[in-house]
Amino acid sequence: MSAIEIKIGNRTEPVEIIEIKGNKIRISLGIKEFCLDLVKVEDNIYSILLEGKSYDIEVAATKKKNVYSVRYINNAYNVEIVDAELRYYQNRLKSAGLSEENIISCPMPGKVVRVMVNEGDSVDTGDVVIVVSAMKMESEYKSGKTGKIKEVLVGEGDIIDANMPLIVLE
Amino acid sequence: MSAIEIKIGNRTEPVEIIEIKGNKIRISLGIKEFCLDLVKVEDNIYSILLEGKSYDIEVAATKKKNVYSVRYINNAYNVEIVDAELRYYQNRLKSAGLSEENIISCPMPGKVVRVMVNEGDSVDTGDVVIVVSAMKMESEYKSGKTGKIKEVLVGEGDIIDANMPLIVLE
Amino acid sequence: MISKILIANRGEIAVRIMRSCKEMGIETVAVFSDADRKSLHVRYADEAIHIGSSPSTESYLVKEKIINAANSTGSDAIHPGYGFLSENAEFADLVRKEGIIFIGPSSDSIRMMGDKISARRIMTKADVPVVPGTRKKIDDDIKALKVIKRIGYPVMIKASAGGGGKGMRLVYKESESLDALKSARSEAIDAFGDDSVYIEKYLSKPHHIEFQILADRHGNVIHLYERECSIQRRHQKIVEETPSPIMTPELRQEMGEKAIAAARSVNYEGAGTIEFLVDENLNYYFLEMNTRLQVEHPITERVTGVDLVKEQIRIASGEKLAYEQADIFQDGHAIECRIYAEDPENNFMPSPGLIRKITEPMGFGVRTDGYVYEGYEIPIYYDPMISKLITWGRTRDEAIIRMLRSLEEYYIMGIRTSIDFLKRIMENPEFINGQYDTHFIDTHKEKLFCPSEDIAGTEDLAMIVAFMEYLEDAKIKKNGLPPQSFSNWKMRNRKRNISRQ
Amino acid sequence: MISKILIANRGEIAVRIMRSCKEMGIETVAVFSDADRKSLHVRYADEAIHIGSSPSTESYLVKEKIINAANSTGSDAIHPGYGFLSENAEFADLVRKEGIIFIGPSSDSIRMMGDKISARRIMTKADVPVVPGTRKKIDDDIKALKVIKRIGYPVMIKASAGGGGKGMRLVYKESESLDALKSARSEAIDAFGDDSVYIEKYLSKPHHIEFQILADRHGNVIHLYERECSIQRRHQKIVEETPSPIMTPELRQEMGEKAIAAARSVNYEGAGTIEFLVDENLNYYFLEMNTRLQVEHPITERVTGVDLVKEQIRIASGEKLAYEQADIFQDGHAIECRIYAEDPENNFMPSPGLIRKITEPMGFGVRTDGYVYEGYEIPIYYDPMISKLITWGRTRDEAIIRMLRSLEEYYIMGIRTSIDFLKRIMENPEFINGQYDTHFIDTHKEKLFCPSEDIAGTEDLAMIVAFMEYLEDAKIKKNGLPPQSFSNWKMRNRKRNISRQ
Repeated sequence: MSAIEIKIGNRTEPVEIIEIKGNKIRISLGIKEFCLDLVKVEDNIYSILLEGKSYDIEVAATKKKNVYSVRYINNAYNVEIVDAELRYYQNRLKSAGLSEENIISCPMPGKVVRVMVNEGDSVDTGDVVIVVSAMKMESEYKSGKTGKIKEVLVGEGDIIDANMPLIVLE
Repeated sequence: MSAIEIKIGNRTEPVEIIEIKGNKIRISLGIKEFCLDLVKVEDNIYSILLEGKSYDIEVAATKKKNVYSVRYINNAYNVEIVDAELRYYQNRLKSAGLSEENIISCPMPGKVVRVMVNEGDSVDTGDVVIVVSAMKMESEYKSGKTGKIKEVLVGEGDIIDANMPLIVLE
Repeated sequence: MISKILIANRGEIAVRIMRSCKEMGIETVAVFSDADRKSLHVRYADEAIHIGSSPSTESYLVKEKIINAANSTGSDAIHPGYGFLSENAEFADLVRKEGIIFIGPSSDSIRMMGDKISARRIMTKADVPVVPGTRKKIDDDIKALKVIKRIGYPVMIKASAGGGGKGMRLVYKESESLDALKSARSEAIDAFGDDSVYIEKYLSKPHHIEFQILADRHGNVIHLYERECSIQRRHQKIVEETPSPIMTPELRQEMGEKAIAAARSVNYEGAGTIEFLVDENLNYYFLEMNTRLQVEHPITERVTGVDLVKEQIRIASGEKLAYEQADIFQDGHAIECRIYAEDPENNFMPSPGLIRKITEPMGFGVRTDGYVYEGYEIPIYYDPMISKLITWGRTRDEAIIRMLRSLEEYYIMGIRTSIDFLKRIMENPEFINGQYDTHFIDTHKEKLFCPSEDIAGTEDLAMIVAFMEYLEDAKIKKNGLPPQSFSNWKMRNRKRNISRQ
Repeated sequence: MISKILIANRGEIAVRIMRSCKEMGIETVAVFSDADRKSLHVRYADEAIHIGSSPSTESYLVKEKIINAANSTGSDAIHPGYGFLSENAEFADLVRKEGIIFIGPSSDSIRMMGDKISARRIMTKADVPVVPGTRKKIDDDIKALKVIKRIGYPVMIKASAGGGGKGMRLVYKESESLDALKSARSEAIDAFGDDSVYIEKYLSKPHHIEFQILADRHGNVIHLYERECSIQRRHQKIVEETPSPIMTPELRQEMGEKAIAAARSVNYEGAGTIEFLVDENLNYYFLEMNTRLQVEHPITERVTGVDLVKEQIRIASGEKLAYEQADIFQDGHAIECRIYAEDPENNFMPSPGLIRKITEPMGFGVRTDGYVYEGYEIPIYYDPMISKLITWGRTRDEAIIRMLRSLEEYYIMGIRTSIDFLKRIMENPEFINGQYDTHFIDTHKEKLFCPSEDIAGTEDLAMIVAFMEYLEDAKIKKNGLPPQSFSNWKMRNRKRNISRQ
């Protein structure tokens, strides 16, 4: 049974709650231990008092499993919670050839203007595969690797959600 | 199987949805029929277009079963939805002697300052039975009928919620 | 220069002070009671210190706890806001004894102005008119009756140590005098442990008009014009405006000068307010001085452009005033409405509770200073004021109509508020004409307390909306099982579809 | 007087116009596309009419649909806002042919100012300086090269029918001239079906400074001073301020007079803006006239106190201007920041989507004009601007620091916004010193596009908060079954309790 880990960029830390008493929380993160007064004041906003300092921190789930977007004033983070389920899920995706680098998606909602490839086409790293427009601006999305197009999931004129898989590479 | 009725004050009207197509709703209320473009725009806020006019209407559940508080600009209403379940519930309360006029409560949260009666005391209509304070102001609550105190549910110094039963008459 | 300020207050005013601190690059420390862990002032501050349980007598009013919090956080100044310890001379002394800057006047100024009889004496000396009456405490009833006769009816008998309407009696004719005197005394001794009273001319249609002043410790005193605060409920202001609709340029200049004289007479330092009563004939009388920031200070900020909290901090740092009297103009007209969590139709009963939704008004000429947010539960322990709405217009008419528009945009769900009541004030013809005195609410109570007329058809829509919400609730509760009327509709529709085929 | 206005626009500007209508007692009609049923302008209006599917070419840009909506609702006037049909002369004509008031200038004025070459000609005649260059369309390449030589390098070749940067070429030396000319022409014919170009002196460090004017149909024209709009990304303004930090009283008066002359020369009526380019030596040149309300109009409103939308409506009603030039002063300093739904670090890619949470800044000197609310989903079809934040200060420094404070209070969750980017502009030393031109964003891109430094320790707290949210999500999803780490904690605690007993 592996513990839960928290990941920001390349930093990964095991986390464990040591004690909870009302708002007061003792928690270990890597080798550090924190004693916090932590309370959820609004949906998506936590107020933390740590050694007297007051922090108002926003957090929201993203469309990616176990990934939270966290912001404090000017600092924004994507935080991933790595638990047993996520490890299993990521392994499964990998073994199905569906690891993230094989999927081309767009971080914003929009409308598909042009699909530049067909299933079976070969593409090189940097080839533009799809053009999406939103708010009167077009953006091009490129292949992150050299390979073959396995599946094209959208057509021209389709309205797409943010982070929706659009094109799958082999 | 009795139909659902809507009640504001002394007015009661049967209601029935005739048709729903997306936002467009045909609904009958008493002898009238309405054709509305209705959409929930926020938690607790509906936007209605009726014959071109735009209405932004707030609604919130209250602590009373099936009673909603509705507001449109300067007009506020308490609307009760009378369905089979509510009828059954009200009948049961009545047969248990717990109809509303037997319960003394306070519409706001606060702190009990003084309880003026004990169980078994006789009270007349208008007798002050309990004093509650909130925000540095004290309010007196009176008996709405002549009768005997059946139960005192709170004590001095207690923090109470809005509309919580405080004293029950026989 | 001050680098860290502890704000010895909560809610709206604490947040408002912190905003100015932030703009000056000064760190802020909040204090909070048990009930206030989630209050916006705790969230907004750089630091926050817990100082006790919820009743203010165990937290915000405990001088030592606040001073300890200031010391433990290395704060070099304390801003008391309004209310709580803001006019407590002993607190000011204690703070300064610790080597901490008290952002406010000297304790001597607070004391001199805090006692009504001493304040009257000082004002008379400074040639500031006071309401005709005695200056000294009167113990002898016969003497009192003589004084009453000399002043002329109607008169007001007031407890020397008084406040909040206790130990006050209004007397219209001689036959009532002695009884009134005795009952005022007995109430006063019960309430304040002191039965001395003083007697004043009673003004039948008074205006409450006050002048904002700023004074530095280098002898410079300026005023920032008047605020008309005659719209009051239970002796509490609810609407204020500047300029006053009854003011003339001559009177403004004269009263401004008297306000400066009043401040000088107690060697005042900081921001303060001289309150006057003004009668129908524009005679004005000193009422009292508030030796602190006022709730209604934003209307002065709006027409003069001066950030009063910043000035308080600069003055407390020992700086000279950056403005001379000639630099200060009144530009346009500003009105403030105080939004209370209360039920005006129900004798202004407080209405604390959970804020389900709040939408604040926006646009040109609109300012809101509040502290509640969606999901916040207003505690039962403190003042019911949740925000202040300030509008500005080039003219008074524009400020009023903008206020009305803003009040209509203001949505607060979950509690009762004074918003609708304030709308009715803004729509009142005598308010619109600027013809009102401190009796306004009483005089117009029939119109002000009766709910507005139904907008045609809204009752039907209210029924429908409640029904739709009920259907949605039912869907959620019953895990998708539609309630009766809904299934009727489905069945009917199905039948139609069948017959159409 | 106008009693009902249809607003032929959406979002922020539609709501802003309705606010003024409401204050004037004028009824409002919104129009909306499929994507905009939930948009605030539909909710805020008295009436709302559906006019087509989501793309603006099928709704907001279809003249007939808008005119039909006005007729069917009995609207006596149409306000076009900015963008969409606001500068479409044909639309103005069609509206007026229907007997409906078009709130804007005559179609002739729109046409004269809409064509750049005709505008230059008219300005020259009116003695308003234009950027040195040709006035006529040039077809002959040899002639063009002569003109270029005469003006002197660098020069800009521009398509006569152009816009949006298409058909534009900057030329620094003679050897590049002919190629640039040919490619500008070919781009122009592709984009606009017209290959004629004109040639202008290129200003290397230009300021974009514009003057707001108001003109009635009785021959009265006033200006409401300048706006400095040099902070631009992709030729779009993102920060504007007034007064301009480079302006002198003499230049202001001179340019104001030229702006009035420009408006007079096309018999202008309504609110309009004369845009100038100003070089390092304070030479100024007419750039173009916007014959409509500008996005950045609120900063002018704040320093002059004039509600520009109300004036537009009064002028369109045939009223005389209520102000003379001498009534208009600049009081203090105002700045506007445009809040876009976009990702500045990612080439300003648009970021439509669901607003999970929004907290708008409040307090003294702060105005927000927006239209999004919690639960609203910004459509993909329209402009990414979601709100405008305007701050005022007695001084420029105060306005800047107040803007910074307000941007820090501004929380928008669910989408990416330009808020952090705008903060970095407000903190940039050259912006603070007022030393910037239209190249500001490019010049400072290293600093502006690099995310702010970590506040010490926040990464740890971010990890913890994400973990707490994860635990809560897990609790909700699994119906109370706590996830692993949580149960570990419980077990550990249980053990401790046991050992303590």
